[in-house]
Amino acid sequence: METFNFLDKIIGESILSAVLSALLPLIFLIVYALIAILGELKISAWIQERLGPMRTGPYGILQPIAEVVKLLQKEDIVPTNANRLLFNLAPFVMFTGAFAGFAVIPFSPAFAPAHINLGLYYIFAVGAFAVIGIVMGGWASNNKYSLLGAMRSASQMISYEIPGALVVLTAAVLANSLDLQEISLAQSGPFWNWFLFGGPGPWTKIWVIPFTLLLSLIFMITSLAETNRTPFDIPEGESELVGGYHTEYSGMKFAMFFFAEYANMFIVASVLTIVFLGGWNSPFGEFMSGYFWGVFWFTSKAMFIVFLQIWLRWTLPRVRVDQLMFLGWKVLLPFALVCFIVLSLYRILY
Amino acid sequence: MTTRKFIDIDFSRIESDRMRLNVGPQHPSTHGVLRLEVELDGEVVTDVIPHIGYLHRCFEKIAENVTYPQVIPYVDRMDYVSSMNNELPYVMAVEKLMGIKVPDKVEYIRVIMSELNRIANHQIAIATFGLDAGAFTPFLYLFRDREYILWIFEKASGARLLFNYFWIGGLANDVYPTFKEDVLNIVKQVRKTNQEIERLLIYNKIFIDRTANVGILPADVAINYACSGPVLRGSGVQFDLRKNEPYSIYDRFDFEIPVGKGEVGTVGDSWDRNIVRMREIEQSCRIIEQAVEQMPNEGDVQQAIPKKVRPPKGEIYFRCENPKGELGFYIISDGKDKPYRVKARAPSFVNLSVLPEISRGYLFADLIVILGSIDIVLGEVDR
Amino acid sequence: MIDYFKSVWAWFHTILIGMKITFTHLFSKKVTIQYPNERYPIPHNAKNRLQLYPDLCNGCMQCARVCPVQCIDVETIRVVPTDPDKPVMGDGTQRKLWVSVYDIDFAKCCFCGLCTTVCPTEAIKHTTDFEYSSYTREGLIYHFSAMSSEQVEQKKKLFEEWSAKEKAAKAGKVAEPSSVEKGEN
Amino acid sequence: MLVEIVFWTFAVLIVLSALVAVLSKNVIYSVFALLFTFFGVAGIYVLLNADFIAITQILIYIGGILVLLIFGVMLTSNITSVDIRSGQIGVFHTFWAGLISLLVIAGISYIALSTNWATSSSHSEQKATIETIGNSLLTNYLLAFESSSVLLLIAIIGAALIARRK
Repeated sequence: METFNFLDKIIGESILSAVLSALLPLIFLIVYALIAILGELKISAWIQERLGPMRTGPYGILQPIAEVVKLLQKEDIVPTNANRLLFNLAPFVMFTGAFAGFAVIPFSPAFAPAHINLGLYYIFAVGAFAVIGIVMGGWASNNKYSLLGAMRSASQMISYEIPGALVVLTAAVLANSLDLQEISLAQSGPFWNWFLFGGPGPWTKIWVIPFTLLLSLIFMITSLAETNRTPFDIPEGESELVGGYHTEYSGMKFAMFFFAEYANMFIVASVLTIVFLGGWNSPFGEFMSGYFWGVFWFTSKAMFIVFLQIWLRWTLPRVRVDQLMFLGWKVLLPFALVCFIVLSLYRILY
Repeated sequence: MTTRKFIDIDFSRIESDRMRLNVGPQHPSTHGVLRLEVELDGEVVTDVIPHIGYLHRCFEKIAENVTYPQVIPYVDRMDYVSSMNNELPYVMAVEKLMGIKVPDKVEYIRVIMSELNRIANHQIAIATFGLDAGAFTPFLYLFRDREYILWIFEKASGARLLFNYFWIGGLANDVYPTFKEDVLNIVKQVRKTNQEIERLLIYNKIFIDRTANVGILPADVAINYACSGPVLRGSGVQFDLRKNEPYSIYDRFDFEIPVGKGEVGTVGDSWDRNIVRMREIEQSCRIIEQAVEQMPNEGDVQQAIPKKVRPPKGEIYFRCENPKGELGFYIISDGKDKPYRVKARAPSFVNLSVLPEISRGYLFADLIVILGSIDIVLGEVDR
Repeated sequence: MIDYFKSVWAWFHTILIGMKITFTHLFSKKVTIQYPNERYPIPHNAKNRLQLYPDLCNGCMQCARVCPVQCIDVETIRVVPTDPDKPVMGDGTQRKLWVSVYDIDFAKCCFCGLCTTVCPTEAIKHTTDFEYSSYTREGLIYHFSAMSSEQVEQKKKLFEEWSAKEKAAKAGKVAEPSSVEKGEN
Repeated sequence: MLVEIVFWTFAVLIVLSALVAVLSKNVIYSVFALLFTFFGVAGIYVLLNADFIAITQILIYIGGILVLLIFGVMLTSNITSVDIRSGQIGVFHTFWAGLISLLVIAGISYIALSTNWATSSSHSEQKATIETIGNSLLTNYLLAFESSSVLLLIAIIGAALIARRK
């Protein structure tokens, strides 16, 4: 299947198509975030035998809109002793980082906002903005809880980038590329061609399947840690740090942190989708595949991962800082290294 | 006595500022309006100073100015999650002072109600403990069950939380006709949820890692600090007033005293204190089942209620095993219809005093878990 | 080493168990309800807002005395023999006291139910109504007395006249007429 | 045209934020100004078709070094009130500082002007820079690559040793 940007096809390569390419993910992000917020509310409610929001719209489906409207009209409070400039800047840095990740995500063979050949590496790099945003907000709030949360968050995200990077490296070795479109293309065909199941190859590849499964699990865990989701939500651990780095934020700035969190969730979910679940490929080979179906498969796979994240959040307690570090450095890293070596060997052998 | 150092580094060697952090009085996990002044070295707790009194309502002074029956509503408000248990030692103390013998049926209803309330209290304790560790869902499962128990209380006494149900010499009113079936159904439901919570939360590896080997309270320290209830039993001390000093009709039932054995960590850690509560729920279920079986259907619950509560001159200390520990009332009567002095020995208050001792050297996140494992209610701490 | 693998396995395994449990709950019956539209039944003996039936109240003040928080405020006026109304209570007996003021401050009330048990005529009862929040503290003070202010004035006047008369009669009977008349006490 | 606009935007961003970083009296502002400097430099790298370097710039400098700096600054108490300017600046100091700065600038300018830059005539898409880089790192520049990794390894071991020492 050929990859291209359908906007370039329609209106030609121009500033307009570039702007539209940047705008489409933004619209997608907002719609997705609203759906994800509703999902979070409803799934948490159902897991806990509650009904969840039921008032706004039928079965409460308009609740996220109501929440955003509420946040929009709330008073924008800046604590007196906060560093005003950095306090106001932090949510934007955070959101910029989250949104920048969307630039390379291939939603379909016919659309990736920016098709660059280092997509996977790029997503990892812009993740750094989230760290800066959190640290900035945490420090500028002039609140000890925020500071503690920011420090925890920074150490957590930096530590978990390492096993995450190893997983991505392995994926790059498997696909022989860092280009997200090419990684997706490499897994075309039915679902047993996905890297989750060892990637395309003869049936003798069966012995690498445990390693690829393990690898995807490791990436799932690291992605949870990098997006500060339970069980790794210690930066905002409610019972300890009240709200962590966003304790002092309210109104729209809080909403931006919130949106950034959900955007990050989607980014890691889509990386997982692209690297292990075949990206926009249909699980049934040629059946239901194509440029348009690509969007469907991609979003539904990514949303399934988001669902997994939400499901885990409402199941598990929170780990402690030192256990998080233990898990990252002493469990995930060795396992990821073993998988990396085994899969590199596999790559050389076949 | 040594407290475990979190990391093997001599912190005094490194020149660094300690951070003073105010936890509470408004904080998600201080279980009320407790204020903890925490001294942190990085994230390691070096000192904790609990500041109490934000919920002080002068219970003891008020008790001197109201008549004996009027104290009961105030007693309810001490430990507001186990009001039935609070009423029991007070009314039994006054009864003893006056030499009243209550009918059997009253005793059985009192035991059933107390044990149901013990279950409700432990459910809250486990639920909020899980919440402190970050698990939200078990919290709601346990609260759902607690709600069913509260329905029984509401049907029997008319109130959900602050009952004024045990009166001196009897009960406010008899239980409703389907009481026994309801109670047995609840017991069934509680057992079911208990199993689920054990699988979902208690034996979850993350939860074990968070709570085991955290906040270790050795038995001698627990005894020196006069801890009682699950906090004491979690340290492996088999002491339960229901068994060691049977009051009411507890000597008629067959039950065990669960103690902390250090199943997944050290004896006396937070996990042990919690598991003691889990096991106590099971034992309470057993007591309730036996009590329901033995409870007489006939009998007037109000026949022994005195017209005028005017105990003779004298004093009494009476203690009961509350869900949170030993709740004792020391009453001095000068022969009038109002007590001369009522002193409450509140288990939460005593247990809280051990917090600084067992939380030094742990991480800040552990401090929250330790506080949750002690299971305090600020209404009782401050009174 | 074995411990390490065991704990890694335990992490994985117990998390899966938890996920299984929460997943089954995802489809279980929900226990919460849409509150103002649906309600759980409240037992008839529930101790919620108090309600006074003024025609049953004989003004004995026992409820005010037994209340641990002094939230009941009762004032009474004696019914004089010359009263033209010849008041009768709900149970048919002759009324001895007019209940001119019967206020309950629900901001103070602790819902212990003591007032309902001491009431000899069962004039005060708990209702199942628990939704009576108010924007002001004054809004939580309920005035249960059935008498209008004019009525109260009239009864007071009657009582004063009557008591003055009585006093005069008494004074005249016992000794010389006193020089100063006490106004009120 | 578009490329020029982007270039000048990034150039202005770099220079302004670098000035803030140097001249600001508040260390925190200096550190956070570096964020924009690094970001701008990454942008310039993108314009030079050096996409791998650009992303590495973001990953290493923003995600690593800047976070480290922020950590250091944040964990030091009362950092905002510290006056980081040196005390007396006399003629002597100014002279030597100016001389050294001028020499450095002259040296850099000389190197920049005299180097035979390999310029690409068009801004066309250069495919897979990472392949080229990887190949040259493991062939032509293997010794430099390996020795720098050994250096990093030594640094890691040293750091671990210092951290673990009682």
